[in-house]
This record gives sequence, C-alpha cells and structure tokens, in this order.
Amino acid sequence: MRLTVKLFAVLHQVTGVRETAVDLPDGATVRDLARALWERYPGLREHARTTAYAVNAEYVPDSHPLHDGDEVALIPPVSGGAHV
Amino acid sequence: MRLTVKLFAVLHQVTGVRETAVDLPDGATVRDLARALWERYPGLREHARTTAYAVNAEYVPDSHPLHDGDEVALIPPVSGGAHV
Amino acid sequence: MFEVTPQPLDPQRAVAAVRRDRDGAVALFLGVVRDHNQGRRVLYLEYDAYPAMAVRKMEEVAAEVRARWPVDGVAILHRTGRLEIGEASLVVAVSSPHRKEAFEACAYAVDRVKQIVPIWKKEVWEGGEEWIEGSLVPVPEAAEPGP
Amino acid sequence: MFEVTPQPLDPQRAVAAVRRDRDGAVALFLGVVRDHNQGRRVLYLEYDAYPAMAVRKMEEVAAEVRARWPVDGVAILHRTGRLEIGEASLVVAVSSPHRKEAFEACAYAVDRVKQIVPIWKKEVWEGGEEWIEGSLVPVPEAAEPGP
Repeated sequence: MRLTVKLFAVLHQVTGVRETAVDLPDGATVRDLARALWERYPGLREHARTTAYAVNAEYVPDSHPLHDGDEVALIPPVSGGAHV
Repeated sequence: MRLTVKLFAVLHQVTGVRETAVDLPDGATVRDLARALWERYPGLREHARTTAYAVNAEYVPDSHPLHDGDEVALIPPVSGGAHV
Repeated sequence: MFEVTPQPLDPQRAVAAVRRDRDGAVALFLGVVRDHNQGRRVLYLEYDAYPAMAVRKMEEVAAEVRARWPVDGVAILHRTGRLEIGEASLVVAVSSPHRKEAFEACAYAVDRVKQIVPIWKKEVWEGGEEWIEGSLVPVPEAAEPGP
Repeated sequence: MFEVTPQPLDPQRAVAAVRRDRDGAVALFLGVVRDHNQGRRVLYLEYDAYPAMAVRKMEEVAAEVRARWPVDGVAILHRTGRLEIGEASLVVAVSSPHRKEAFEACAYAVDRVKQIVPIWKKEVWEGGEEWIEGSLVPVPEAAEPGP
C-alpha cells in the first residue's frame, strides 16, 4: 500500500520534507510506518518520544492499522495560540 | 446658595425635567435639597428610597453639606450594560 | 480609553488602545442588545447616562482592576441613545501578559460597570416601556461629625 | 466559524458570526504576539499548521464547549505564517444569553485549542530560532484486539 506522509514544524525542519510517499506491505501499522521513516530520515528518531500520529486527520495510537491511500501526519507537541 | 440639579432615567421621566436650578439657604445638606425637590416634583417621592445622590460627580451620603455652585445628580439604581 | 458615546462601539479600537508589546492576551466583552427579557419580546433599548460621572466611574473600575491583577490596558466603552437588537451597548477590553488574568479582570470590570457607573437602560416592547432599575449604588458612609 | 488562514484575523467578523438575537453577551479572546518569552526578546513568530485537521479539531473544541455550557455561537480563528509583535494569532469568540457562561466557555476553548489543535509556533529572536514544543496531544488508547 502507498501512504502519504505529512511533516510539520520541527519535523519538517529536521527532514527538509513537507510531504512524502511511503510504500509498505499490507497489514502495516503506524509503528511500522514510523520505523520506515526513521530509516529514511534519521533526524526524526530523536523526536520519536514526543511525536503523535494522525491518520486521515484523527489522532491514532501507534498500533493503528494503515490502509492504502491513508494520509498520515507526524504531529510534534502542539503550540498554537500566543505565549500566554 | 444656588445648585444645579440633574435628573436621569426614570427620574427624568417622572419630572419631565433634565436639569434645574435650586436655591437653598447656606448650610443645607443633600437631604434638605431632596425635600425641596419633593415639594417641586412630587413624583420623585415614590423613588426616594432607591435614589442615590452625587455631588460634583461623586456619590455622597444624605448628610453631605452643599456649597454654592455644586452640581447635584439624582441617581436611580444603575442598569448599564446589556441584559446579562 | 473610557468613553460614553452615542456612536456605534468599535471593539477593534478598544483592543488597539489596551494592547502593549509585552502583552500576549486581550480579553474582550461585548454586551449586546438581546431580543427578550423576563419573557417579554424587546423591540429596542434606550440608554441614558451621566457622561462626565460615568467616565470617572469607569476610571475607578479600571483602578480597582489594576489593584487586583497584573494587567496592562483597560478600556471601557458604553453607548447611549437608542440601540437595536444585536448592537453593542458595552465593550470592555483588558490586556495582560497572561490570559488567566485578562479573563478574570475583564469579567470583574463588567460586574463593576453594572454596579457603579451611572448609566440606565429603558426597555421598549410592544405597547409599553420601562426604565430598568438595576443596582443600588454604594453610597459612602457619612463622615464622623467634627469636634 | 472555524478558520486557519494566513490573513490578518478580524475579531468583528468572529463576533458577527457567533451572535444570535437571543444573546446578550459575547466573550472574545485575542492571543497576540508579544515581544518576549522566557527572558528572551522575540523578533517575530512563525506559525505552521495542518489546516484541514486543525479545523476539525476546532469543531471538536466547539462541540465540547456546547456540551458543557448553554452557549450559542463559537468561533475559532487561527492565523498562520509570519506574525509581527502585536498581531493576533488566535481569536476565540463565544456568545451566550448570559455573560458568566460566555466567559467560562471562551477561556475553556482557548485552553483546548492550545492542547489539541495541530498548530505550531516558531520563535525567532536575534541570532536564532526554535519551534516551540507545547502540549503532547492526547492519543486514544489502542482498540482491544478482535477475537
């Protein structure tokens, strides 16, 4: 299956990539995708502990099963709004 | 002494007067002024219990002594802002 | 910025007046004319005010706010005259480095405006009208008689 | 009204969007860019966002607000891109028949925006910059494996 991966904020900064495609065998989970991304972009690894995942714009656990065409976002800790 | 008296909201409504001059003997207090106004505008009497007084734009007690040229306002219960 | 005016109120002006570069938060309140009160359909409101004193009392409210919270700017604007449903009669804006203080101070200022600022509303409905009696203002105690 | 936009935010539009004729109160919050953070002089901020998901999460925040308070309209606007000192990054507006609910709901919505909406700020100061890591988002528990 083919997935679209989106990278934001510091994760965009450490990879230099905003969006990329990843091919994985059927049955793969978010955790499998994360491992594939760490191989391709080692800089993601140091943020792994604080990275959350969204599939098709909903937060999901690492164990979430992926399907062909899913849009997966890597979400660092959010910091919207002002400094208040 | 001569005083300027201002009437607002329901007190303006019951007297038909927005501003009037009142002459009182020296040494008069706000209470004396109120009595003089009740004579002139009997409709004020039924609001006496809820009327407050301001002299030169500061709330004062009934016993406050008046001086020539003072501006005295009759203040019904305030209701600024919206219905919330 | 403290104003009693027959002109429509502009919240953006209040925001601009209170914000300082060190502030991260501006809390704003708009009191707007609603279409009902106590089960009655309201057609419009009419506000009367003692403008010079109202502005002084608004300044007093702002001083109370500053004594209680570390806020920067405080703006209080009140409109007078006839106001239609949906129009803003009161705008209060408070700026602060932090949001919690801005919210608390803004809510407190709205309460105090309704308690001490000499402004009155008349409710006009189908076939009648009434000056609304809100808060009895707090009158200072008489001073002790001198010796 | 839920928006993620590179355009300047207009609080008056948010007020107009949330107000209903039965409402007497609109509480508004503006988060603005301030000139310092943790002792450092900030030059400007840059906001990144996942816009489609951010709008969904704003809708979720509004649904939480409505479940907790009897409020009418809820508007949440967030700006993206480079913002100078004093510009608003976040506008939250809540309308209600009564003011207490409007204030409480508005403050709650601001908290929740900062916790779950996928938006990020980068602080830029003299000679450096840093993406600010704020709240770890709450991730749902893994579903029980099927039989």
